[in-house]
Formats: sequence, C-alpha cells, structure tokens
Amino acid sequence: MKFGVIVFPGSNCDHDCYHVVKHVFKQDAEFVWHKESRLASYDCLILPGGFSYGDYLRPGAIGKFSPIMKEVRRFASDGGLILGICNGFQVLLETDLLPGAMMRNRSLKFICKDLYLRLEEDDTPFTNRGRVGDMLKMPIAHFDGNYFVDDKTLQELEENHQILFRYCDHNGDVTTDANPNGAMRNIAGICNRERNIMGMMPHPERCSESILGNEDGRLIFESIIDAGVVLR
Amino acid sequence: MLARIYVTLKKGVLDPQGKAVQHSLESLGYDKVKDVRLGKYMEVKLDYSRAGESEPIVREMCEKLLANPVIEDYRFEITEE
Amino acid sequence: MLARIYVTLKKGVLDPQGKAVQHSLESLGYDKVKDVRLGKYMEVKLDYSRAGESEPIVREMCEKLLANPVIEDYRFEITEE
Amino acid sequence: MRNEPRVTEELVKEHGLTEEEYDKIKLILGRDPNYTELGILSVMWSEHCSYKSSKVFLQDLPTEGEHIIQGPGENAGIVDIGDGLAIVFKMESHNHPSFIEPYQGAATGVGGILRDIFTMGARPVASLNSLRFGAFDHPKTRYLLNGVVAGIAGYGNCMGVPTVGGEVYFNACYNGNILVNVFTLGLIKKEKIFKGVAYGPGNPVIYVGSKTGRDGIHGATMASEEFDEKSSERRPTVQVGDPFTEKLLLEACLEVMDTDHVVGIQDMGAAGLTCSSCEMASRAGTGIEMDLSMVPKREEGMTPYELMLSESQERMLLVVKKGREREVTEIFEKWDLDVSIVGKVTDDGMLRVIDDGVTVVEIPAKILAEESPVYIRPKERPQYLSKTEKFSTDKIPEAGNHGEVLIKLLGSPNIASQEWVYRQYDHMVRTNTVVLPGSDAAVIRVKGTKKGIALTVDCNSRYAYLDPYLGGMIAVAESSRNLVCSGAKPLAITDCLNYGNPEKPDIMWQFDQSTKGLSEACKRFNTPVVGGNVSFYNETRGEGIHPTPTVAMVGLITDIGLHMTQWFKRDGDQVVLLGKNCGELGGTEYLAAIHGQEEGPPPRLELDLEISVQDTCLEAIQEGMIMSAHDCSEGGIAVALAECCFSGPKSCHGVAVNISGDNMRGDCLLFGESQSRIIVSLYEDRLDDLRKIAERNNTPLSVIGRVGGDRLVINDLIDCPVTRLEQAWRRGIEERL
Ligand SMILES: Nc1ncnc2c1ncn2[C@@H]1O[C@H](COP(=O)(O)OP(=O)(O)O)[C@@H](O)[C@H]1O
Ligand SMILES: [Mg+2]
Repeated sequence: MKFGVIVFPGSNCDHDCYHVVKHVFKQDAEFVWHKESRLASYDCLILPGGFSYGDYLRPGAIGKFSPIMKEVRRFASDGGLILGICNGFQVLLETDLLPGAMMRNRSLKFICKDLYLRLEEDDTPFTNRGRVGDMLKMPIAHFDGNYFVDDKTLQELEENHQILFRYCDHNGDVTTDANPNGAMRNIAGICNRERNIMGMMPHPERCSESILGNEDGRLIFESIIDAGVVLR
Repeated sequence: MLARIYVTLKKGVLDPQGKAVQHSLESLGYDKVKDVRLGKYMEVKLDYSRAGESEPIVREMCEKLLANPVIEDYRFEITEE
Repeated sequence: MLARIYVTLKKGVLDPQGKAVQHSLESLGYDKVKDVRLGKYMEVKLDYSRAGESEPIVREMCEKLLANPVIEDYRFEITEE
Repeated sequence: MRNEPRVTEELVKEHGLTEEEYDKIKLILGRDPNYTELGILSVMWSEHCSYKSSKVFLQDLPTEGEHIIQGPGENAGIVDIGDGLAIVFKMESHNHPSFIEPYQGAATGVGGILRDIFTMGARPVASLNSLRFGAFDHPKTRYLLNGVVAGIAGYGNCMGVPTVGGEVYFNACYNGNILVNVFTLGLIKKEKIFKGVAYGPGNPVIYVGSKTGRDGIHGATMASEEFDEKSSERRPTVQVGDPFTEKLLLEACLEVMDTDHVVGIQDMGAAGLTCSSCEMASRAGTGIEMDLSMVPKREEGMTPYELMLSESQERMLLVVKKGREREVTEIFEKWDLDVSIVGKVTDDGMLRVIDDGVTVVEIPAKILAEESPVYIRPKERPQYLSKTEKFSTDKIPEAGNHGEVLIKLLGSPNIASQEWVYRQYDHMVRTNTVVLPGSDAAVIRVKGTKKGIALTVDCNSRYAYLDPYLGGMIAVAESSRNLVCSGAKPLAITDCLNYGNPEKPDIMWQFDQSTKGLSEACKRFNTPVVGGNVSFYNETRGEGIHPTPTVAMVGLITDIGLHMTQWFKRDGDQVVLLGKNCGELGGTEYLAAIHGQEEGPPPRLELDLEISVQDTCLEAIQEGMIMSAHDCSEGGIAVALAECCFSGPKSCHGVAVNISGDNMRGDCLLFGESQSRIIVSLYEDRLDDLRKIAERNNTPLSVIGRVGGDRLVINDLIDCPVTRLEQAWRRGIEERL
C-alpha cells in the first residue's frame, strides 16, 4: 500500500508516522509538502500530529488553507482513505471533512499520557481488525482535544455509528473520570459518514512497536492495510 | 482603516478558560463576579480609505479564517486608525 | 454590570500569533492587510449596581490577574448588561 | 552624524563597566568608544558572555576523553557513540528572565538551547529541565511554577522535541531567584558537524529567521546583576518566544546544512548579532563587516545600538560559500523565513558595522570574543558553615511512627511524584522514548541502530550548601548512578553552575569548592565536561541561593533491549541492596521536611565504593540478570523502596525487607541518605551470579527481602499498605496547587 504523509509547517509527528508505515509495517510511504498542488497516487493519506502553523489562532485553522488541502478534499471525495491524528484530526475538523470543533482541554493544560480507549465500531477501514468493546491503551499528547459538536450533529454521529473511540477507564467503562479533556461523550475518534476519513486524538504511531512497551496502535495500521488490500 | 474584531464563544458552548478565570477571581476574593467569558480580540490594519469598502472584506476574513462557526460568533467595528 | 476588557500586547512586543494570521490572510489574497495584532477579549459580569462602584475593582482585577503587566496592556468599558 | 548619547563616565557606569575596564577599552582602541561600541563592549564583557569571574576556576575541569569530539568552546559539546553517529548536548540557564516573566522566560530558554544544538547540524531529539522554586507556600511559587512549566511545554511541545526528564525542587532559598536550567541533546552524523566559524574572506554573511525588534536589549547584562526593586522596570525588554518560527528555522537549517553551501553557522543568543558575528570571526581569525540596512527589522527607527544588542529570538547567522547565495536563500524562502545577506567575511580581524554608509563600529573581533578581562576574585569560607557543621543527630527527636513519617515524606514536594510537571510535556514525540519520565533516568533509542541513550539531570543543592565540595561531587555521582540504574555507561556531562554574587568572597568560595568537587568526580567517573554554563548574581536583596551546580549526564546503552527501570516487576523476586547503610541524617530531606532544619554535613561519598557499586550494577544489568534497579537518594532507603513498589506503569507490588545498620536509630536507618546505594531485584536463581560480580568488584551486597504482597514492610519499623503510600506520593504536588 502507498501512504502519503502530509507535512504542514509545524507538523512534528510526520517522521513518526512515516517511520511506522515504512519501517514497522513495510509499506510504501512518502512525505507530501503542503505547498504541493498535485497529489501523486496514494491509497491512504495521513495528516500527522504537531502544531501546524504553531496552532496559532486555533489548532488546524491556518493549515486548512494550505494548497495541498484542495487535493486532499478531492482525494476524500474519491473515496481515498484519510487518517488524521491529533493535529491532523484538528485540521480535518477545521476543513469540514469531519464535523465538530476542538476546544482547549478542560484542565487548560497540555496532557501527555497513556490512557484507555474503547473501540466503538469495527466496521470501518480503520478498525476492522478489532471488535466492538475492545480496549486499547494509547497515549494522548494535546492541548486542544475537548471535542465539541452541536446536539443535532452529535445525534447523527451516534445514529450513523461514526464514533469510533471513546476514552474509558482500565475496566473499559466510559466514565467522566476517564475523560481526559472534557470531550463530549468521551469522544476520542470519529469518522465521516462514508467511513473513509477518520480523525483521532490518541497517537497509534507511538504505540506500534514492542520496544516502546505497547503495541495497541498496530490495530489501526493493520486495519488500514487490510482494507487497502480489499480496495485493490 | 482599523478593524477591531471580537470573537466569542457561542452561547451554549462551555467556556473552560472563562470558568478558570472566574474561579481564580473568586479565590482572590472577588465575590461579586457572576460570570466570565473569554474571547479573542483582533486588530487588523487595512489599506482601504473607506469603511464601506473594507466591511465585506473583513466579514469574509472572519467567516473564512478568524472565527470557527461551529463554536464561535464574531462581530467587528471599522474605524479610521 | 458588564465589564468588557481588552488585553493587548504592549507595543514593540513580538506577536507571533498576529504575524501568523497576517501571513495567512496575505496568502489567501487579502493584500490590503498591513498588520494584525491578536489580543484577548473578556466579558466579566459583576453584581454591582453602578459602574462607578465596579470601576476600581475591574482595574484591580486586570492588574492582578487578567493582564500580564510585563507584556500586556489592558483597557475596559463598563456597561449595564 | 546621528543623535547618539555622548559617552560619559555616568553612561559607562550604567553599562556595568568598571573604570579599569573602561581604561582597558580605551587603550585597546586607542580612542574613546562611541555609544554603540560601548554597548557592544559592555555586553561582550559582561559576566554572562565573558565568564570573567569563572574562567580561571573552570580551567581544571576535565574536558577530554576517548569519545569526546568537541569539548567546551563551541555552541555545544559532541560525543562519539559509534555507528558513524555522535550526540550533541548542552545545558543553559534562563533564571532571571523566568523570574520576571515565567512563561516567556522559560519558553525562550528552551528556544535558545534548541538553537545551540541544531546550529551544529544536529537534530534535537530529547530535552531535560532542572527547575528550582521557592518554598511551596511562598506567595509567588505557584504562579512561577505554573508559568515556567507551561512555558517549557509550550515551546518544546510545539518544536516536537520530547522533554524526557528533569527535576523539580522547592526550597526557600529560591524564593527571590528561581532556577530554570534546560538541556537538549541532538543526534548528528560524525562527518556532518558544523561550527560557528567565519572562514574565507569574501564569503557572504547571511541572516535568517525572525525580524529584529527591540527585545531583550541588555539581557546579558541583566543576567549579570543582582535583582532589586528596579528590575521590574526593565520588563519591556522581555522576549516573546515564537516556537513555530523556530520549528521552521530548525527544518530549514538542517536542509541547508545537508547541502555543501555552508561554511559556518551560529545562533543569535545573548547579545544577538554582536555575539554571533564576533565569535564566528574570532574563531576563524577573520573579520566580519555588516551593513545594518540589510538587517530585517520589526520596528521602525531602530538605532545601530538597538540592532546590535537586540536579543530577538529565532535568528541565525550563517557564512556560506561565495556564489551559493541564491541556493541558500531559496531554501529559507521555501520555509517562509526572512533571509538577507547582511555582510561579508573580511581578512582584517575587525567587527565592522556600517549604518547608512557610515562606519559605526570598528573593534577587533578577538577583543570582544576572547580578550575580556579575567578576574581572580577573592574567596573566603562562609560563616554559616561553622554553625551548620555543629549538627548532632542526638538533638533530633526521633519521630514515633515511622510509617506516618514515610507517608509525609512521600507527599512532600521534593519527593512526591512529579507527574503534574511532565504530563504537560510531550515526552513521547519522535517515538524514541523507551523509558518515559518516572524512572531514574530517561532512555531513548537511536533508530537504525541497536543503541540507546540515557539521560539525567541532578543536583542536591542542600548538600552543596552544607559542603560545596562534596555537593559538587555528589551531583556527578548521583547522575552517574541514575544512568547506571538504567543500564547505561556514563559518557560525559554538561553543567549549569548557578550561584549568587561572585563579587562576594564567600560565594566565590562556594563556586570554587563545588567546581573542584565536580571536577574531581568527573575525573574518577571518566565523564568529561563537554560544555556548560555559569549563572551568577542569583541574589535578591543580598540573599543568595544555595550553590547549585546542576549536572546533566549522558550515557550509552549498547543494546537497547537491556535497558532497565526502577520498579519491581514480579512477585517472588529477591531484593538486594548494593552498598551500605550508614545512617547519616545531615542535609537530608527528612531533616528538612520533618524537622525543618538544613544542617549537618551531607552524607559522605567514597568514590571507590561508589564506583564499585555502579560497576556491579551495570555489569549485572548487561548480563541480563536483574529485573529492576533504583538508586537511593532523597528520603533514603525507605523512600527508594516505596518507589520501587508503586512507580511502575503497571500494577503495584509489595515488599518485605530486613535491613541493617549497626545499632542505628530507626529514622537514621530508614531516611538517612547514605550515598552509593542501589536496590536491585532479580530472580532467585540469579543471586549467585550477582554475588560473584559483587565479590569481584568488592561491592557490599545484602539480600534484604522479597517482592510480594501489597504492603511495604521494613524490619519492625514500617508496615504500611502500598496503596496508601502511593496515594500520598501521587497527590503530593497536585494537592498543594
Ligand atoms: N521538570 C521535569 N521535567 C520532566 N521530568 C521530570 C521533571 N522533574 C522530574 N521529572 C522526572 O520524574 C522522575 C523523578 O525525578 P527525581 O525524583 O528527581 O529522580 P531521581 O532522584 O532518580 O533523579 C524522573 O524520571 C525525572 O526525570
Ligand atoms: Mg534527583
């Protein structure tokens, strides 16, 4: 499979995402500079974490105008797979490729730590390797992960099974205490209605190698690679 | 011209920063504080000679970039500098 | 009463956020933009009945907490809500 | 000519130059300096830039060794780690700015140290920070703590460089003078090292990065003065960090350095354009001529004085090969950075600055960079020592309930979990962090090799206060012990030497003593000093801080699979103590936190014993025979054992041990801070192997107990549920905020 990792000025998980798909999962991978106005043929695009444009103004707000985003939209409407992680998720929200917005964490502090996610949907290209109810341990590292969306859209997200991950405790229970940032209904990751775009705040690329002490993130990449094979 | 732009959180959107400031004010002993909302204030200098000219431009800038319509409202005034 | 408070960076203090927004507006084609400065806007509701009463209090709140005197200036207006 | 103030006696004094210094200037120049030149000379000859009080005392530090590629003198030190790779690291202080504006002060400190690393061509891969605040209940402490931590997070996180470790201490001696020391380590290919040199007359000098504003003018002189009420008036000079621009600068510089266009490069730190240009010229034995009209400016009407002394952040100065201007400019423009050719290298050794066609500065670069005055300031043993030395344990009442004391200690801010701090730092970005903050040392892997690098920063300044020489030694010994506990062989150190006013003989004595101790220990551990920083004048209204020689040490793990962590792994494992319990109470956290005293001689350090304990531990880890290793530091063996029980990321373990010390009091045994002790745990059937290693190294070894259950049991002194201990420890800092 061929992955494209979009590099915005200020992206800083671009190398990590590249490393994972290229060296851990042995797939093709290329960096795509944000000023490009043409997109080569990729099977999956990753919008990596970081601080595009310093997160100045709002996270993801300025990144949405990068020339490459036009192509990303076209890629999306053609059904290509797009994975937005952390800041990449924020860019997808600002671009309206996914619904909602990110606000400052409830604690008003940056939070970097491992926590647990409950897998809510296994019927997507990003999660097909798992089963609903699976618990995954993954790190978060963000300042703005407090997901907000209006009530109507929230209901649609629920009804259309677009909520893929929720923050949960070590028993798998989705509780207020397990919510690290104040996100509505403990939402940690969602997809679009067509299910080819996913955004998530936790970092699967940080937990896909045994030397890093946690491999739960592999599920995401393995799912995508499986789905990619089917797509072909 | 100078556009003064105010971006505030929509009614109904929880404002964690405002809450935190309110809390700090209270703990400093300001017991008459009933509510605090935090927003952004921007000053944009524009090379137009009339307010009327710049108004639609500023509106567009707000819609496109300066405010996020999912969570924020905006308003602005345009003055000579 | 409602205090509207504007906190801006002191003159001469670098405003990275404003700079980034300006740059972005420029590359969106708004070539008349000459300068952008970003600040904070706060609305504080106070349980006083007269503006005169609340004024010194608001000033004090600004000095103590709401503005960072090292790099920021502030100004405010007080109105009935 | 322009309207510049006339240089008067008054003005010279305001610039912090003494009469003798000014006479020397006149002698060298053969004339009076003008206003701009006075400004330039005063910053370059300030304590901060010139090390005039410390130079002679630093000469004895060991700086060479087998693997050392670059010692002090460049922007950072470089150590060979094999595989064609080297590590580049340095530590810097940003104490004064952080006290004035904690967020921006700490943030720009991080920005500065990052530039020091990537200016050598290295990609920064990990940072550490060492923070010291006043007493927790001091009215400013919380504000400063919040601001500093947020500032480090704000800058470092945005840059995508993980902050993998550090330390935080609280002590009333820092009430008016906090310490913010930041460290960054980068990775570099050995054949791709860049230096700050302006070789080749005729080569263009290029400015890149943020525009120059009136930021931080006289930052360097500020760092060379005591604080007083007037300090706050200097506030408008506070620099604001722009990590986004720095991130662009980092990527762009690494891209440029990947070509063969660059001759030399240096960041603009303290004293901005002045310092970078004269140092680059001086190192190469050349001169530099600059035209100020070409310098990108943020504000109108800036004078030569302001342009030359501005400390605006996120700027670099490059010398590139003649004819490559366009290629270099294009790369920087790709990254949306301001770039401008501001001058050229000359062969006359002068720093020459031209404004509006007029030469406004003409001073030999060497004079500025290398020939500052040097002082051998008088030193004298401080009075307070004769008081603090009179300490006797007998005067300390032994607390009744040791379990309760342990709980109190675990919850005290200097021992409690520092997670509140490091949770705000992205410590995992770059996916190299194998051991996250929370163990004795952080460990990162080196992608593409089997290797790992361990890093730690340590200093117990209470020890240094009570015995500067010993305190300096212990800072090195403890760093080394922390690295060894993570399975690494120590390689080298960088330091930040933080002290009060060097013009006072007792401060100078502290400085001299602790530097000697540090030096002695570095020689014995074979860990040369490859760079560092001296911060004097950490005083407010005459009150100096404790002498604080902070040490950051870096070590190598040849097989990353054999890294080690501090927490117990399995019930049933044997628990072994390497080293001896001597029960010293002087200078302990117990004495300070429970009895409110800072007295006594600090614990002794026998270097032979220390080395033998470390050798045994490291060998055992490398043989793969042990499961955990933790050193005993603040709070003694009781605290160390408790941490072994609950500090791991998975479940807690209990432990029951029997420890001995000849007839000593319970509190001495439990909370004394004898040096050279490591607690390891291992499978029972590896005990004999461990014994053999210990015997060969002459290391005292005692099998003290076994992992298991859910309580911490020490002799008949302590018997407490681990969860209770853990809660006290986890909440210690957060509860106080
Ligand atoms: N300011 C900080 N930033 C990042 N990590 C920190 C900081 N302070 C402490 N830590 C981490 O918390 C852990 C405990 O610190 P400390 O008690 O000083 O350890 P030790 O005594 O073994 O040196 C270490 O892993 C350390 O790196
Ligand atoms: Mg320590």
